[in-house]
Amino acid sequence: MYARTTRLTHREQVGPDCHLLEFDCPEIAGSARPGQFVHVRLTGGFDPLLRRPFSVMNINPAQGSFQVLVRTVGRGTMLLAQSEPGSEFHIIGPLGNGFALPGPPGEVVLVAGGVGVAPLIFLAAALHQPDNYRYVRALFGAAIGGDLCSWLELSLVCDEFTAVTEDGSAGEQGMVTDFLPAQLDRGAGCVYACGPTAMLAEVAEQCRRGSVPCFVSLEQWMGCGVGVCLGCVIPTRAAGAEHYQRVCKDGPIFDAAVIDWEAMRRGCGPG
Amino acid sequence: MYARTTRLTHREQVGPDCHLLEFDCPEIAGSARPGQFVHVRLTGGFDPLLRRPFSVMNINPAQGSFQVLVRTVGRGTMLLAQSEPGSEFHIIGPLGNGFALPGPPGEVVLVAGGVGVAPLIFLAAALHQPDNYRYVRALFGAAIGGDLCSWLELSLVCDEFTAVTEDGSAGEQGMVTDFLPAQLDRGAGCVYACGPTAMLAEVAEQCRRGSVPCFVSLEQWMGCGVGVCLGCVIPTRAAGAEHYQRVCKDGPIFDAAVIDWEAMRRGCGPG
Amino acid sequence: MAAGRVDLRVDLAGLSLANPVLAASGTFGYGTEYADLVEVSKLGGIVTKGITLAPREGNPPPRICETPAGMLNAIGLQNPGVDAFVRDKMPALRELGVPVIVNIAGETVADYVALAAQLSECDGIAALELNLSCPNVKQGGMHFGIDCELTQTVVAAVREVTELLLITKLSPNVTDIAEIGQAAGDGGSDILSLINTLLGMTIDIQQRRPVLANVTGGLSGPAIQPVALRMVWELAQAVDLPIIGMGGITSAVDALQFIMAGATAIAVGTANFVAPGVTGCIIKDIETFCEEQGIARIADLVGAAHAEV
Amino acid sequence: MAAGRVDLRVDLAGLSLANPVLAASGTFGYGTEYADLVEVSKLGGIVTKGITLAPREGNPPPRICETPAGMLNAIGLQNPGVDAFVRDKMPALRELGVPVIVNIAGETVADYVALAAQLSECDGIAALELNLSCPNVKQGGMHFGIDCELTQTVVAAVREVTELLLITKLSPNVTDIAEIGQAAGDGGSDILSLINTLLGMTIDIQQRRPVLANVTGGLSGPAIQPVALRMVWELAQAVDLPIIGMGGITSAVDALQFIMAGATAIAVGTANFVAPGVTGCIIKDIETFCEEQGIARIADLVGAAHAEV
Ligand SMILES: Cc1cc2nc3c(=O)[nH]c(=O)nc-3n(C[C@H](O)[C@H](O)[C@H](O)COP(=O)(O)OP(=O)(O)OC[C@H]3O[C@@H](n4cnc5c(N)ncnc54)[C@H](O)[C@@H]3O)c2cc1C
Ligand SMILES: Cc1cc2nc3c(=O)[nH]c(=O)nc-3n(C[C@H](O)[C@H](O)[C@H](O)COP(=O)(O)OP(=O)(O)OC[C@H]3O[C@@H](n4cnc5c(N)ncnc54)[C@H](O)[C@@H]3O)c2cc1C
Ligand SMILES: Cc1cc2nc3c(=O)[nH]c(=O)nc-3n(C[C@H](O)[C@H](O)[C@H](O)COP(=O)(O)O)c2cc1C
Ligand SMILES: Cc1cc2nc3c(=O)[nH]c(=O)nc-3n(C[C@H](O)[C@H](O)[C@H](O)COP(=O)(O)O)c2cc1C
Ligand code: FES
Ligand code: FES
Repeated sequence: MYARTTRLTHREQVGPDCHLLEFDCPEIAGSARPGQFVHVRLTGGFDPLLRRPFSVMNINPAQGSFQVLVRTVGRGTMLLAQSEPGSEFHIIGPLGNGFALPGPPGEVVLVAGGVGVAPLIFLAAALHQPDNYRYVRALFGAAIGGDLCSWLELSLVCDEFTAVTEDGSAGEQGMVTDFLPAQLDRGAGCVYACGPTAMLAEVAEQCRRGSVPCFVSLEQWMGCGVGVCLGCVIPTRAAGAEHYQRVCKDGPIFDAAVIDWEAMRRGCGPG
Repeated sequence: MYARTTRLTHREQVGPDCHLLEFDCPEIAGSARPGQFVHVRLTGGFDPLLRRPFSVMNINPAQGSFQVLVRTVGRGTMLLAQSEPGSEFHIIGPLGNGFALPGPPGEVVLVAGGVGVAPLIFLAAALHQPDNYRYVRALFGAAIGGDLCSWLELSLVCDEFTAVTEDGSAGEQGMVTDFLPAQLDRGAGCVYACGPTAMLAEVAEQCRRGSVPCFVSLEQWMGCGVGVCLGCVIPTRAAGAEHYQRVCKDGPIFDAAVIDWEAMRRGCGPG
Repeated sequence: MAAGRVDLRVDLAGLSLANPVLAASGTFGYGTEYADLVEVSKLGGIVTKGITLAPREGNPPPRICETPAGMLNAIGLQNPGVDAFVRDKMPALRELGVPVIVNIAGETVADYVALAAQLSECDGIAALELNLSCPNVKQGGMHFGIDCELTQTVVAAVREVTELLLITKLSPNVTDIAEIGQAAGDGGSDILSLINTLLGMTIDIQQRRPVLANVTGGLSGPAIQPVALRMVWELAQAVDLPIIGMGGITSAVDALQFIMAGATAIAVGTANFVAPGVTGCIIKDIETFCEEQGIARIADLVGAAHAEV
Repeated sequence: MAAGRVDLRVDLAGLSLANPVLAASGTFGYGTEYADLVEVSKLGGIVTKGITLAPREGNPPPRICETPAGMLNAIGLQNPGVDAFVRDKMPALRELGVPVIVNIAGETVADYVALAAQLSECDGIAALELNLSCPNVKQGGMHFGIDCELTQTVVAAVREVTELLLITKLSPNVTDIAEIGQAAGDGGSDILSLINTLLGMTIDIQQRRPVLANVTGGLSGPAIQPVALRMVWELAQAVDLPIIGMGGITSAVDALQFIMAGATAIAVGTANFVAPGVTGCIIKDIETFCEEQGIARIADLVGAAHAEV
């Protein structure tokens, strides 16, 4: 875990409300693993006060830089989207557990919704490294084609790639989860998913029925990002004092089987 | 009084911690009088929350623009100093009473301290218009030569100009008020002053002794800027309910004779 | 739903407002000062700066300072006194075309009674707001507003002498806002308004003394929004009277939170200083929200968030 | 004055701190979590997350949300219970090399007594902080902290069973902080700390329900600084006990304000989340301020702003 003042080196709009941002930080670029995130302070002042978490989308250790994919949803992300290259941001990272690598044997299925694609791009890239090699099939869904940000990056590190849009403006028409049964039928060693809670709940349910191990990247509002405030918990099914687990420290990657999806669906956080 | 979203069209560093800023706003440029100020919102957010007041330094009605001279002293002025031309700011103005024009007959003496020069530049320019013409002698003081921001602008609209610095690095050495007695001895119809409170108190005292009318531009923390919050008062000597007067509405220009300088010196506002 | 089809009217114990957005006492002067910048006639109503029997000069300066997302003020109820108010301010207030609520403050029960009696004779006043909560002067009523018995006593005494609608403005500087609100209701208050400012202070570390000449001041602005909202929520659970909610409101999102917490109307204070046109934006954005959500009457949203808990 | 020549030590009823800057309960875990980012050994001391007799899972999520210049939390005292705390957390805490203050909370007087008795047997604890002010659980002690008699009763009961220094942590959600502080003193508290969080809430207008699952939460961060400072100021005028001031401190300017208002030490809470290194900056900047102002001992500044009023 490092805390560094970093420089924004590159900013690129990659969707109607989506930007790809690159930061200089050799320490984070040299140590981040897929599924981990960074915690970014957006101003030197108090508006907004708290840091914001973003998944690492990829690293370039040689160049000492890493990238995040940011969807503009409020004041903090707007400040990021409007920042000029050269601006400085104080960033803490890498944080969180990251995906367990290598996953269980067998082909891997990725299910991405919207900017949830970011950690899966990093994961897919890792799964195409010689040491961890897995055959990777990816499903990537969004409302409209324009929201399939960075689909090219994802498709380049996967063996099979299916885009799905609700309006059919790109790829298949429907919900991304409509296309998961076929993937599971073909056999899958493991499913990794990141996206809106409703999507994750459906992915988890299909995997449970199909007895396929499933790992999801979850979101929750964060105070500290490092495990001390106990603010970012999500409900799990484990008994006793472990009932609530911290997204920032125990996650953000969780075995879908331990999550209390009933409670998640009732709405206990952002997504 | 107008409330407008204006564009910063020009920014120039004119001293170690001083910037000249030009805004596009035909309505303010077309109506501001010397001694009036504008009230600037510095961010769309809450940090800082309140607007900041700045005296109009000059107007260009033909071009629809006006200028202010800003000294960086805290978060708000720093945000201004760092803003790129093209940025937008919501501005209310012109506000306040402004200098009474034409002043009493006779030659006019201006006493400026630091960025207090701004409204006096606007005043001197007005006093060199054919209708209001007065012979103008200006004293301009600062700690060091570099702090005599916009001295050229002032000297161009005065008939006589004396610079004074505490360290003697430019012009005469001493306090600006050391050079006022000689000016008063030469005869003066009226003195106008803007600068730190201690300077103004001394100017007022010398004018009182010399029985020369004196008008000062005062500062106070402001809430509304338009007279409703009653937050920006300063102590005056008038009796009854008028004891406290509002800098934003009854001022910022006051007859020095009505100010309670004893209370001002004890420190009842910004500097 | 077609634009303009939302019914924004609300009813405060019989006082009908065209929309739920008021300008809060002390932040909108006597209704005319903002005329250049605000379409005053579009407001739900305005509450005037606190009036006392005798004219008051207010506290010595400095009277305000800024804090994170807020401001402190210790104006000290500077006002021209009730005679001058009726003579000089009411004529213009009557012309505004919106309900005028007159905020009054006193040191004793007799002060409030005398003010209420005198103002009852004055045309064009929609309601009186009893300020039992000004933290900045001994005479500002806060010693009433932090005590149940005194609250009930002063409200009951005023109730005796006036037919005007009575609003009691509550102080947040209390352990239990609900019991004070109940006491005001027991005294005969028709409506409750809250919150007035939270007591706060700032110190100038160079001078080693408080920034405000009055030492302490009242904290207002966005910083206090969560505290104000919680108090409206608690009060709405405890009383049946209509509530005017305020404290840190800067947007329709804030305003709707107060309405859903149980406020029938809301008032905007400090935000007027930051963005004079903000009340108009709030009204427009509330309407848009209702259209988008298919809500025909804003009144249907009052207290809506209690249903879910 | 030469650098490093400022004496930053302060004395809290016999507990000597190397400097006046503590990490506040609930915002610094059990001392080790920030080890990568903070030089913990340079702190004046740390206060651990509130401990209860039995383990607690805490409240359901969402537990936090952001507000203007502040945040709401309703953690609900999630903690492993005192046995696990002593077994799993104390060993590492003892190694930190700074005074460790253990924050305890309970539902009954007996809970506090049992916690104090058990922790008195444990090595390496510099003081106990009685949390009489957690707003987020019925069992959090706030029903004690808003009542003078209950405050005195619980403090006195704990006093009976322990020789450890006792700090009583006060709730700001009261009408009169001074009388609660006095009651704690009368009960035998050695030190007072304040403020805990202000009760607040936020509503999600889309869902029409409170954002926090617990409905209300505690407001912390810069937004509350002026309120906290005022309470420390009032308390310092009313009691002779040393005070630990906190609430919205993010800089040495804030910290010095609390010290000048009468706090012997200060604690930093929410600011740790925003800038983990902030405590170190505050210590350094306090030292620089003292050097510039020719102040030999920080202790000389305690309460300095009262002299001028
Ligand atoms: C571990 C983790 C990884 C994330 N990775 C990414 C990423 O790679 N790219 C990306 O665009 N976003 C990511 N997010 C979500 C991102 O953190 C939020 O969108 C962001 O914090 C919103 O800040 P804001 O100030 O713009 O919005 P706010 O004004 O704070 O809120 C606007 C909306 O965003 C939602 N929101 C606020 N805080 C969070 C939060 N902490 N998490 C999720 N939603 C929130 C709210 O529900 C609200 O509707 C991640 C979140 C987590 C917890
Ligand atoms: C009528 C009027 C005209 C002014 N004209 C000019 C001008 O032409 N050029 C210029 O540079 N400044 C001018 N000022 C002062 C300017 O408004 C302040 O310097 C500015 O508001 C400070 O904001 P900040 O956020 O940078 O500082 P803050 O962080 O708010 O404060 C930093 C310092 O500035 C002082 N300060 C804060 N608010 C005010 C205030 N309202 N007035 C004066 N001092 C304040 C404080 O004492 C503090 O020491 C004028 C003030 C008034 C009242
Ligand atoms: C400068 C100022 C003056 C005020 N004067 C009064 C007053 O005279 N009477 C009163 O009842 N409230 C007064 N208030 C309190 C406001 O009406 C309101 O209750 C409070 O500011 C909280 O709302 P806000 O956060 O929107 O400002 C004043 C507030 C401010 C900021
Ligand atoms: C997430 C969080 C958890 C907290 N937990 C505790 C606690 O367990 N016990 C306690 O006495 N105070 C607790 N507090 C209160 C802080 O110790 C402190 O009193 C308060 O946050 C005000 O300080 P701040 O504004 O610097 O955060 C907690 C605060 C926060 C933000
Ligand atoms: S954000 Fe603080 S524990 Fe996770
Ligand atoms: S700033 Fe509000 S009256 Fe002058």
